[in-house]
Amino acid sequence: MIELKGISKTFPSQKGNQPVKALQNVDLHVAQGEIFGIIGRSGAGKSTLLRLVNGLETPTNGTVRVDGQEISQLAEKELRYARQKIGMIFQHFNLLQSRTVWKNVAFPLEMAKKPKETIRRKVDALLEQVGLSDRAQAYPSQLSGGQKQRVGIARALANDPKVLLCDEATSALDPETTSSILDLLREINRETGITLLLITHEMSVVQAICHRVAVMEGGQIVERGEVKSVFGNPKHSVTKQFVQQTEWMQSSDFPVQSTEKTRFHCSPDEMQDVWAKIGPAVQSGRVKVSVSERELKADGGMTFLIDGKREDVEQLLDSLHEEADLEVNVHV
Amino acid sequence: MIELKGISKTFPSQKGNQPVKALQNVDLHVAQGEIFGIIGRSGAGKSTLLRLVNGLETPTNGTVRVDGQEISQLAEKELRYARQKIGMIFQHFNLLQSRTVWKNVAFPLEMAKKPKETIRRKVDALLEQVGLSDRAQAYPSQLSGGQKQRVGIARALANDPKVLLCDEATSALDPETTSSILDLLREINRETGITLLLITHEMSVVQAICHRVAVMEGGQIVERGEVKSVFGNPKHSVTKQFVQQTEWMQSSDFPVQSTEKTRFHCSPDEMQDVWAKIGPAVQSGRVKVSVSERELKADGGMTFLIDGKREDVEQLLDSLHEEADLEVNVHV
Amino acid sequence: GDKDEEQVLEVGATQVPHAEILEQVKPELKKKGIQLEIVVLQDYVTPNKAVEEGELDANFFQHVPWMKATNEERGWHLKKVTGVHIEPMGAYSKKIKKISELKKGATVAIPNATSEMTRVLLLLDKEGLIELDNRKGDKKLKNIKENPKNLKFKTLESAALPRFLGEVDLAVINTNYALQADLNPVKDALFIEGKDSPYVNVLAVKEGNENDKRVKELAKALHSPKIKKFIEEKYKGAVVPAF
Amino acid sequence: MFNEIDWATIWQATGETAYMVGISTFFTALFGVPLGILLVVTDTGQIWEKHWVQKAVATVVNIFRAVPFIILVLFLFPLAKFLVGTSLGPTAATIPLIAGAAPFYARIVETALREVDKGVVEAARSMGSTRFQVVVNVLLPEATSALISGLTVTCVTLISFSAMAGVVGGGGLGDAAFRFGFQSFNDGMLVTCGVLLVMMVQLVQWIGDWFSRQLDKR
Amino acid sequence: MFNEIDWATIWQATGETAYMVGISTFFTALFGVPLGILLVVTDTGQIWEKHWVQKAVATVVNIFRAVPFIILVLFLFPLAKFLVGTSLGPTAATIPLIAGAAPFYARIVETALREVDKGVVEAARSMGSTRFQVVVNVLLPEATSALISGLTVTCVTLISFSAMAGVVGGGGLGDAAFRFGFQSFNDGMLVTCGVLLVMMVQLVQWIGDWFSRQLDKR
Ligand SMILES: Nc1ncnc2c1ncn2[C@@H]1O[C@H](COP(=O)(O)OP(=O)(O)OP(=O)(O)O)[C@@H](O)[C@H]1O
Ligand SMILES: Nc1ncnc2c1ncn2[C@@H]1O[C@H](COP(=O)(O)OP(=O)(O)OP(=O)(O)O)[C@@H](O)[C@H]1O
Ligand SMILES: [Mg+2]
Ligand SMILES: [Mg+2]
Repeated sequence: MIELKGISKTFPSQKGNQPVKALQNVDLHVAQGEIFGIIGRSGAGKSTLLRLVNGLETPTNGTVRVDGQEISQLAEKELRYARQKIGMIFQHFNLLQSRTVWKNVAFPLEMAKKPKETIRRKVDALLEQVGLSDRAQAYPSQLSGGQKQRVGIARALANDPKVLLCDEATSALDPETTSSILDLLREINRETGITLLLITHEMSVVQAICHRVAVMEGGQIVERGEVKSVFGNPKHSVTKQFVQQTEWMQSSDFPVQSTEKTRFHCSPDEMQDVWAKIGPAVQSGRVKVSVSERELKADGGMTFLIDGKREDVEQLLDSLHEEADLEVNVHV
Repeated sequence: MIELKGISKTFPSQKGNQPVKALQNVDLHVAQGEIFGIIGRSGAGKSTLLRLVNGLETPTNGTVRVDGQEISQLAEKELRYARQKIGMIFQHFNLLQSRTVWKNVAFPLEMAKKPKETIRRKVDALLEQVGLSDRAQAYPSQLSGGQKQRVGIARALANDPKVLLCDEATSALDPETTSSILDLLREINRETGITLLLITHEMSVVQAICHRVAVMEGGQIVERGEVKSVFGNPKHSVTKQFVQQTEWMQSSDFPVQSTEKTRFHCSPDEMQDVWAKIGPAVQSGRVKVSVSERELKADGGMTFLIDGKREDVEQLLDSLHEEADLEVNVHV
Repeated sequence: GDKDEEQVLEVGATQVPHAEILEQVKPELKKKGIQLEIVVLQDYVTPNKAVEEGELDANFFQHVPWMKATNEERGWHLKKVTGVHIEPMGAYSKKIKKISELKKGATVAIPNATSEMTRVLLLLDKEGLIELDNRKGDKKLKNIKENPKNLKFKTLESAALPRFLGEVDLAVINTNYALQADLNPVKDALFIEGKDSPYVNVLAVKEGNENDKRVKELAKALHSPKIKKFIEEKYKGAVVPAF
Repeated sequence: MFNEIDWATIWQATGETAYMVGISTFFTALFGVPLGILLVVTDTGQIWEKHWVQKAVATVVNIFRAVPFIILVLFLFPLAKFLVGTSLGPTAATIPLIAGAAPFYARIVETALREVDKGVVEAARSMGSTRFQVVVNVLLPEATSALISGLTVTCVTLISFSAMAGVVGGGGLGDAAFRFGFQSFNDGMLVTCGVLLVMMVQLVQWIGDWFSRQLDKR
Repeated sequence: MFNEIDWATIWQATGETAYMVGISTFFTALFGVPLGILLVVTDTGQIWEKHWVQKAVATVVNIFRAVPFIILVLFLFPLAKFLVGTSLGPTAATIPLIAGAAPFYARIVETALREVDKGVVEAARSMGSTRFQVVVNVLLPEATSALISGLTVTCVTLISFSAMAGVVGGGGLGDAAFRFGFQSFNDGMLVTCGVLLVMMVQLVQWIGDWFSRQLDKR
């Protein structure tokens, strides 16, 4: 869906400044329906890379293809149609100050000349989804930072894009809103097969939603691959530092590719029995068990999550239930 | 140091909008030298609360005191001096577009009429600390999002403030830069006894740096206290959701108030023996044990962290060492 | 013409004294079934252009030399119907009482309108203050051959001349402006154009319209004793009837 | 002195000024806005980079602004005849007034549009808006507040410009102040016309400020 | 026809225009900027809310903008005498030019300053800047680009305004074009003066645009 080949981008020098080599010989391929994450330090060139995809920047060298079309070669009109299919969430929101929240979200639909009724329905639904229905008539200057970002998200989704570019779409949001937005994106991805290219510095976001991830440093992609393999076995020093600093985090609300999920708690005196069951199950590789709260509870016990195929999970749960005094609370 | 009493803030209604009750009867006391975190959903009133502290907003009701002075009662001149001692990092950076990075950081020093040489030294040092020495002569429009935020941070610190207000100071930053900024803030806090009031939605930041935390919802503080007690035992539903969604995260790089810290790994067959030791130790309350990686390793085993007074930790470690086949890797 | 049907006659004029004089003949023409519309204009080109192009039926603001020059330069076809009055130009001063008191290097203010330049220079030449290279054709400041008193000339907007009288040693001022500034041309002028001046203000029309009945009525009305009396009483010698 | 005030003349002059300024403000906006838009969008790095259009428009605008008003009046005489059927009177006076004020307002529009946040224009472009849509739905609405206060400045300038409408018999308060007040040494007329002019300016300013404030959403 | 061009007159007129416009642009900026600042900072919700100052300044500005230029000239001649020692000639003409243009530029300054991001002003206030520092170190630098392009507009307006300097014998190109060109039916003079005026405007515009672009850091 997105294909960057041999991309370089240099910002020319300006009075008192060296020219900035923001990107150097970057190749990137994102498949249709994929959720692709880009991480990297501040100034690594992430935003610049993203902006090339919808032609907001033109590469100094190399070609950018989206959906088979070479973006930099498109005529004005084709570029416009191409762009209507590429949504973008900006790092700095870029909302129209003169329009209300509602009208901001309606903007791309109006531009695409959608019928009034369609616009009304779509906008109302989107505002509902991002939790801003009650602020629909407010102007951007009256919104908090996170509210602005949510408007930007709703706006980017309005036109049912095939590709969505997200520049730190959730970095101004609290965890709860973040998780609801990620749920929304994942759902749209599943339902419509939208391709997502997202920049973030929150490992948890990558972890929660991305299929693949690329790590950027100094204008280059220094590491890339499946999220688990990159984070599980970081090679480049930048990735290592990232992984080390942001602990591997996996909560019940961010299922990766799990099919079923179950949570149970056991106290220390049950622990020995439980361990006898889950130790071998984990070693067999059929289920994954993780700890849902990191700190041991005051009773010395722990809450675990089981993740895996339905039958495997059920089998383990059944074997745990055999222990008479084991409390198992199942949340699907 | 900071004392809010019975604060309410209502933004008057505007055409087509209801009036917004951004804050309702909020009390807050932050002690000198304390690092105080505020968390809450988007639109909860966090930014508004922060802006009251340096008088950018005036409360509809209630009093704001900083360093014993009632901010809303101060004469122009006193307010100015008071403000020079209150640094602020803005959610939207608010950099001067017409000044270079260097001149932006120099701004508060120039305003306070510091000698040229002092300014030069101070600014160079700060840019070094936030890692922007090489972009010193760039203009804000030529910076990436994270770079802008770092300029804002350097600027807020330039005047050696006694109180620092941070509105999502690290939310646009990658984990590595975040951690270096947090280190910097912690260091300054330790060295100069600066009081920090910071808004964030990253639990890891609160965890890493804050002494106390307040949780806001709908313009009110719904929960507050020591970070550990609030997060360890969340009472309000918002806090619970936050804690649940952002799992309790504690890495070796973010020591909270621990005195000693030790990490050890045990395989499933050692687990029963280990549990027999740590279960009672946790119940006794003398040490805290937490899990350093959430997911069980392929061998079905786990890595644990022990936290507590040196003698208690050592005692537990000794008892664990008694088991011949137990590998204990100690990182202090 | 039909007595019942009112005929409109549009005449362009400058405010003082032309429009004021025209105002006096309105009732007279009304009786003849002619409604006189006075269009007050402020510069010296527009009224002629408007008459040439048929926007106006006639105008009343200029003297014959100006009309001739305009016709020559633009190829227009304005024609004098009749002369009405002369506005003699005079020299005034607040610093001296007699022209002989004028010092060497004195400043003399004169109107900046090119239409008045020749007239002013001829007047100064006649009074012996300067000598022109010859006395025919249009004159500009550079046509001054001799300037024995080494006079310095300042060109100002005609209407502004009286206001700046105190600033200069001598000012040559159109009588209408002098009058408005409470100067008495008869008493206060150090010298003034004689009645022999060619600068009679005329009622003018486009060639071929001079026999228009309405214009003829207007010309007749302007030459009435009533108007003569009006001019003499109102302008007290500053504007002199030329009929 | 004040008893010499000719109220009939004054009211007529007030009407003439209101008429001329009203009409010419309307047309000034009508021509000035597109010209200003052209000046911006055709410039380097803007959404419709076309150097020759930029140069052409800039030159025309500069020519009209360079020519003194009085010459403009006399040159546009035939145009007035053609457009409004007469070359004399208040209606004809609006032609040079518009010709003088539209290029001026175009420059103000240009400045206002250049102030619009580039990020917002980028966002609109990235959503596949046409250039026309960017102008109509982004540039103009985002700059409305500045456009209105610029129009206020222009309208006030037109009020004082219209004093020169006397050249073509347009009349108006400024002309009346000059002719019946100043030239005729009638201070009563002068002061009355002056006060009315100031009141008119004040009124325009109030209305302009009010709209500008209403439309400023920042 | 073109051989009748009186070059000596033209060069003198060019010099007079340059002189008058140069001086009056300088002083227009000198008075216009503080007035514009006052108009902004004393307004509701601004850093030095003082309603009576706002009203007073706004009224003075409006009065000067309401009075037609020609009347301004004649009213200000005592002032010219007092300030520059003469009430005639180009130097004297600068006084009414400044009086006419400064309030006009003040309004443009006002518009430009109101466009400055409120967040940045807030940031400066929160760092304990004095109001004066906010004006000098934030408002003006952040608005420089708009201030310069506004000054360009004003300067061009002054060029065409200066045509009326003939009232007090100021002369200049506009006056020459009218008197020696238009009134004297000398098309050569008219066109030459016209071309020089347009060139002057173009020059001012180029310089202004160049500075404005240099100073725009967004
Ligand atoms: N100037 C204003 N006018 C009207 N409403 C406002 C204004 N400023 C803020 N609000 C409203 O007040 C409420 C609190 O805003 P605030 O900026 O304090 O939220 P916040 O907790 O900082 O959120 P975020 O995490 O998204 O930044 C929001 O509902 C917001 O829309
Ligand atoms: N218009 C510009 N002119 C000059 N340099 C620029 C410009 N835009 C970006 N840069 C520089 O290019 C580099 C890459 O910028 P980019 O915005 O892509 O970084 P980023 O990875 O998105 O960082 P962040 O996480 O902080 O947003 C930075 O060093 C930045 O300063
Ligand atoms: Mg970025
Ligand atoms: Mg906020």
